Amino acid sequence: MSLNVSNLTVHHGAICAISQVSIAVPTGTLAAMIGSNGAGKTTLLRTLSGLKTPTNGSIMWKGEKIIGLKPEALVRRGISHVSEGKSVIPELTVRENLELGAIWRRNAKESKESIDQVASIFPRLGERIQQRADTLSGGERQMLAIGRAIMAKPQLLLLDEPSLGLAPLVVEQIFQTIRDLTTSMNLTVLLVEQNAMGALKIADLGIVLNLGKIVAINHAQALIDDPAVRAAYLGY
Amino acid sequence: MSTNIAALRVEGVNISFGGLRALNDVYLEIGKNEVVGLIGPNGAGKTTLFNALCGLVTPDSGKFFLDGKEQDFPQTSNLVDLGIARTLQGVGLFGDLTVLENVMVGAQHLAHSGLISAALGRSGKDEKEIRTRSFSALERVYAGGLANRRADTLSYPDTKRVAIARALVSEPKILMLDEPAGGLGSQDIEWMNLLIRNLSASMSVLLVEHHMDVVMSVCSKLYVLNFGEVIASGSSETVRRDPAVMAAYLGTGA
Amino acid sequence: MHKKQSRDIVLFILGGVVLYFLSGVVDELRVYQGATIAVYVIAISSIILLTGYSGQVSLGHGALMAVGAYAAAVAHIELKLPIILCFVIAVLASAVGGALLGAAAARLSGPYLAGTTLALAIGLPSLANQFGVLGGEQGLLFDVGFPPLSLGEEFTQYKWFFWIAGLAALISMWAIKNILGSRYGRTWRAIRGNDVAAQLCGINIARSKILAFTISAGIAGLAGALLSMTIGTVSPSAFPLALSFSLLTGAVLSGITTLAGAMIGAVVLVAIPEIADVVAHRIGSSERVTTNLPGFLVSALLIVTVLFVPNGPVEQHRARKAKHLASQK
Amino acid sequence: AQAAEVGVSSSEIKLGMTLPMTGTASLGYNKIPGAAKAYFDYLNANGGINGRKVTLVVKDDRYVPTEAVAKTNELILKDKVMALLAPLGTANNKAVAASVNPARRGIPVLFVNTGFSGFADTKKYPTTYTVLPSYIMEAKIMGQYIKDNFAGKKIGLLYQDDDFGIDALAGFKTAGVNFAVKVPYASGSQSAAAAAGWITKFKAAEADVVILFGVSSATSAMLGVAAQLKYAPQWMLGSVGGDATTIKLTGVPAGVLYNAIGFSPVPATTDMKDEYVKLFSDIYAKAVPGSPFDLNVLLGMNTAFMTAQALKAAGPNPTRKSLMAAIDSKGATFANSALVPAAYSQTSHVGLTGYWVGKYSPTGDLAPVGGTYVTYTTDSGAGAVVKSTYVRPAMPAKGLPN
Amino acid sequence: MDLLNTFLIGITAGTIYALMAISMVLVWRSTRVVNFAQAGMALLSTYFGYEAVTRLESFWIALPVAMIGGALVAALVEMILIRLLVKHSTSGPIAGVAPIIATLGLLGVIRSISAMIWGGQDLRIVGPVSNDGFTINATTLVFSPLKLLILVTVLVLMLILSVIFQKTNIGLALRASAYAPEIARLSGIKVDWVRTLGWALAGATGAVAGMFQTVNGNGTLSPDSIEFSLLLVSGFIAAVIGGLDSLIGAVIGGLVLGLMISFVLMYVSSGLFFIAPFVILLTILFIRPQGVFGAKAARRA
Ligand SMILES: Nc1ncnc2c1ncn2[C@@H]1O[C@H](COP(=O)(O)OP(=O)(O)OP(=O)(O)O)[C@@H](O)[C@H]1O
Ligand SMILES: Nc1ncnc2c1ncn2[C@@H]1O[C@H](COP(=O)(O)OP(=O)(O)OP(=O)(O)O)[C@@H](O)[C@H]1O
Ligand SMILES: [Mg+2]
Ligand SMILES: [Mg+2]
Repeated sequence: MSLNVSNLTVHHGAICAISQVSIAVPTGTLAAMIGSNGAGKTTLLRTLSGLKTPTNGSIMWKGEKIIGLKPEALVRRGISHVSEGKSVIPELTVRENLELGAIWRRNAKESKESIDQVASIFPRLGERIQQRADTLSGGERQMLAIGRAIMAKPQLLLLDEPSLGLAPLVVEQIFQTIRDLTTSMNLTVLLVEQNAMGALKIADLGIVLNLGKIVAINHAQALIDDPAVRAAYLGY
Repeated sequence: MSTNIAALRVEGVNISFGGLRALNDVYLEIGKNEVVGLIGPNGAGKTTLFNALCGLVTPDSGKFFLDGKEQDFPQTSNLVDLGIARTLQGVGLFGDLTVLENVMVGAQHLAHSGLISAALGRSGKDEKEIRTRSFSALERVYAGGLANRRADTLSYPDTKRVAIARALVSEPKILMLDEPAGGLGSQDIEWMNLLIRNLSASMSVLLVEHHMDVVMSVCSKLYVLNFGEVIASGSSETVRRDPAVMAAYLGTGA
Repeated sequence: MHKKQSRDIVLFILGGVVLYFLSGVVDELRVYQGATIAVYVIAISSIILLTGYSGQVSLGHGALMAVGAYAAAVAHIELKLPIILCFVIAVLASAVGGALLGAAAARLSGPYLAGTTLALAIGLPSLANQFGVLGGEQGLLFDVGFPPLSLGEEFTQYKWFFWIAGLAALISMWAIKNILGSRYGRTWRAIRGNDVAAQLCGINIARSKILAFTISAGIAGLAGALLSMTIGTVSPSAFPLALSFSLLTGAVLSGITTLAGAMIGAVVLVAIPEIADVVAHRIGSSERVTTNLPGFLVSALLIVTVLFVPNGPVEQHRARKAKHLASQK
Repeated sequence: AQAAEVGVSSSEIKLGMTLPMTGTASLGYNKIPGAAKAYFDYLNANGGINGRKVTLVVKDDRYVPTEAVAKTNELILKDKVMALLAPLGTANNKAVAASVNPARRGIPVLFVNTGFSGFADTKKYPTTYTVLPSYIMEAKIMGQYIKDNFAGKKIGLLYQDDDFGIDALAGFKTAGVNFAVKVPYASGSQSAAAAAGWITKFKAAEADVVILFGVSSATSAMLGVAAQLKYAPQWMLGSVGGDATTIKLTGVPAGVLYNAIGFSPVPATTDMKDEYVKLFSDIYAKAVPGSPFDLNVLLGMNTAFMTAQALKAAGPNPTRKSLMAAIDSKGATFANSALVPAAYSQTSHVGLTGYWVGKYSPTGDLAPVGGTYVTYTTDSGAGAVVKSTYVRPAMPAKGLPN
Repeated sequence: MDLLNTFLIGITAGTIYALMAISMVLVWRSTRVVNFAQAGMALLSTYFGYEAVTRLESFWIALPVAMIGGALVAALVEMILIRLLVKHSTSGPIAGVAPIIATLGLLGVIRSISAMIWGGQDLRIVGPVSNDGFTINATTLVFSPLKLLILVTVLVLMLILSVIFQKTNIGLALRASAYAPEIARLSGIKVDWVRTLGWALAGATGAVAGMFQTVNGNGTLSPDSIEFSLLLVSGFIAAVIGGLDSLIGAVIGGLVLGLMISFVLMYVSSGLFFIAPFVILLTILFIRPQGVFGAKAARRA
């Protein structure tokens, strides 16, 4: 078991955002997590990447307890988090934003190769490489954020609504890329999505979160077929 | 027939940033009480066109018609007087104001009393009027109950409602929405659909959106931008089947 | 709405009555300090309006106070205007100065604005040396005259200062409160929150910011004229950089967004040096330590305040109460 | 019993002083309170004034007028001092006079520490007494010296562009000095870089004699940089910025001062043959060990000494009125270390009225040329500069008021 | 000759301002704080240098001592004061004012502590080489071996800092940590450490400025010295002119300020010392509100 969350409870002040959540995601698995606004998805990801300290519970990654470790330490353990809402640094250029992803590896050559890789996934970024990120369109920024995570060569990829603001074609493309990366690099992915259908379609595992609690966890396809899930989250 | 005159029309809009051609000879027309969709790949220039219509970017060239009359592209601070309102691609609420205050800022232009009477505490009547209007704008998006919350404590879908209420309070003739459904769950998206359709009874709506469900269900007409050019326009159904559009934007899944 | 207005008026009148009786019972030194406090209250309010509401930082309010003070003195000496008109002129002159500065400031952000206003604070007072009418380094006398005889023999000069400054403080606080509560205050807060969104709401950002600067400068000018009334002269050295800094300090101590706190900031500004002196003499071991301890204590207090009560005691209390209520629910 | 005066009790006479103890302007001047206290302690140890101890309350005004006013108010209203002693600075004194208005309260302001001529106006400042010769007097005497010794030479002037400088310009004008170059500087700008600029100007004008009529830090900056640039005109130093000890402490090599011309109303601080200098430096060395005895100290102690005599002369139960009356009637004859006469009278509150001219020695100390003090005296008006015939009365026994 | 000397005066004053501006830029880059205590920290470091000079009698040992001392002081300040500050007042109008107040307070604290320890009087530091002007054809220039040394040192420091910033990732890490600490953290940057490093570098640079300003003046040092007050104001104004974000900008800003002041004092009036910077700053910001090398947000919506 590669990522193993058990009995996790997280508070924002007095508000309990995550309560008693347990999830296991095996290595090489793409898990999609869906749930309505405010369900606690972002909070969960932020806890996994070390940005937020939980009140209770444990998180194991590759057999190691990681609660209490700082985000920068977790990056070195292969955890990469694309946070919600175009997490780019507007004042830096596209190239600098990308280099940031690989900065902890301190390897200029690898970093260059990774940039080429990102540019081949998102040609638009390649064209804008010298521009300041604040000139980018909404969707381009989202691409850049994902690109930065790819630069880090992660083993566990935490994606918070990567499809937000992207054109349908690109969404399709990104989902496909995520799927391919998972398989080819034996990644473990936790994908949070409002585009529930798209996410579940490519995922191995589906998780439904509501009001901070897990209400369903199953094979993705099984969730797609579940009439209750369909009605509540897939819109038909 | 007067109804044939477009509420808003632009022609030959060109915008470039340095060497980058962001918009190239773009045209667009919105009829009265029509919901028009503006779609296209990321970075196609949709927001840029919005910005030009709002005075946030000055076009290099182009013509602008309001109610059939040609005029200069608007200045941002004049928009309200021209009857144009817009939401931002991010949400852009004033975080440390209450929800009601947020909307009241949108109704600023209704106030006529000056600084002196404000200093003397005599702007009460104006304030009352603004408050009433703002409240009813909030009711219109079913957010009346949120009035006294600080904006930065709202849930994401609620912020979207408030942003729309803030645009509505100036009673625009043309409402421009930049990705109103982005980041919303399926239930809120349905709600948004409904709202937009209702709004079109009293105003024209120009919509940028990547959610094709929303676009298809509310828009009667679509413009498709790609690399700053209009590559297709027409009724939603025709555009949707346009192979160029499918290749550039929709992909196979939609 | 109107009920609230009249409640305000009653409150302010009540405040005036309290001050009136206070001035009768405390000793002369306290009356004098009271006048200084009233002056600071006005000056701090002008910073709260500018920084707390419109989000613009000024390190040069001392210079704007100087503009008001000089205007009042020149009006008094050259034009021989009655004193109340001199104060009006102080407000107008510094407001004009503020408008000019504001026009430059509207284009500047954060540290650039801080830099410009800092340079202003250093540069402007020494400008007075270049003009004869301003009396050079020795400045001008600004004498508001003795209290009217009808107030009685016992009525001291300081009490007179206190009355004038206190009344000015009450009136200006009331006016500022009204402005901040009106659409103007709302507009400034909106711009501070998100300028693009504010613009889309039909707000002319530059004009709004300049207006804030103008009003703030006008109030600062009034404070400047009152300050020079209490010291009797207007000279460049009465408006040093340190004054601008202490006003900002006072505003932070008050809570940069809480007008009601202005009183706290002003009292602390006046009281702290005295307290620090006492403390220094109590614990100071050598001459070297006692002379430098007050400076140390005042500076340290500043740091402690921004670290632990950054939003001021009033706001802090309000937040704590709100939290308390929330947890009870 | 009769009503006692404020600040005077059966055992104590309380005086108050504000001056810059910290901040940029404090350098040198912050030694004055220590010096005055040292003398008062000596006095108190020797019986005080008719059995009353003289105490001095000192407040730091950081050279800011508003602070000076606030602190003076505290002295008067809270500490309830009998008189104010030696407040420093023109702007501060003016602010205090205008706002606190000691005159209206009848509070004496003894021996203000500024040479600004305006304080001699007894109508405006009826309770204020000056002690230092005015800047106008100094400039006039300098002007006379230039006429006598440097006729036909090109003269340059460095001055502070405020009251201090305005007084100086007025004096030089009366004396009829024409300058080849005048360089003003803004107070607070006297850095090394600025001094290099001043020198460039003096050089360009080919000045033979350069008068430094500024504060100590300006003199220091100027002389320090001049040494580096091998610029050596005939220097002439005003008394305000001419204290050798202070200048040398700021790192100016003593040699640069050599042969510069200087002016002072009191004896040279190194002149141990002088009975006052000897006594004062002994008292000071005991009270504040390790602190060099310089002009500020000497002037501070001299002021305290004069104050003691005024208090003594004010009768067995001194009051504010009797104190001032004593100075008015006997002030001109008060023994003190100055080598020039004081002009106190029923109509004038002007203190010392002149200077002796000296040259700085190779070790950088101001000393009279040829070992004897040649003194000049004049007024702040159009009066001529004359060689003074004043003979200093002998020091009272043990330096205590008699 | 006057022209040349005026130019030389401006250049030497300007290089030290530039050094001070660089240290303000480093702090700004790492924490988005304008550090009004920078000159105070430089003063304290110079006192350390003074202690070293009096004990070891070598400027060349004292300089690194001052630099290390300055770096340590700055690092401590960042770790204790700035970290708390950033935590407590991140949003609202106070966020713009809190750093100003805190660093002003720090300046006061440093000054009074220095005065308590070392007293108010002048202390002397002797420079490593002569500050006597070069003499050419019997005229002495306002340029000396010491000034040459200062010029060279500033250039070398500039170069070293630029190399650090260009060739290593420190520059990128600094800026990322300042602009978006959370994203930097998620990229594996030890943000706290990087910010501390930024301050330490600034502290060391400021120490050099302080040492040089002292020996280039009369070689004396006191808590209230005019030279340090000038360093405070001019360093900040130079940094603002340059654009606060750019090292090159800081250098240009320092030189422009030094030269302009020098020329105004020489050819307009020497009394304009405090008005000149104000006019220079206003003029430059009027043309470029974000400073000469500062970048402006390119798009707003
Ligand atoms: N910083 C915070 N302070 C207080 N409450 C918070 C904070 N962040 C989140 N919350 C609350 O925690 C709950 C979970 O929020 P979270 O952002 O994790 O939801 P989400 O599932 O990611 O929602 P969305 O789909 O809108 O992104 C919500 O009720 C939210 O209001
Ligand atoms: N100020 C600018 N400088 C340089 N390039 C710019 C600037 N503003 C926009 N661009 C570029 O212009 C193109 C159009 O941007 P725009 O924001 O209009 O796209 P969009 O259609 O709204 O995309 P999205 O759907 O991703 O929001 C983008 O490629 C962007 O990088
Ligand atoms: Mg979320
Ligand atoms: Mg867009």
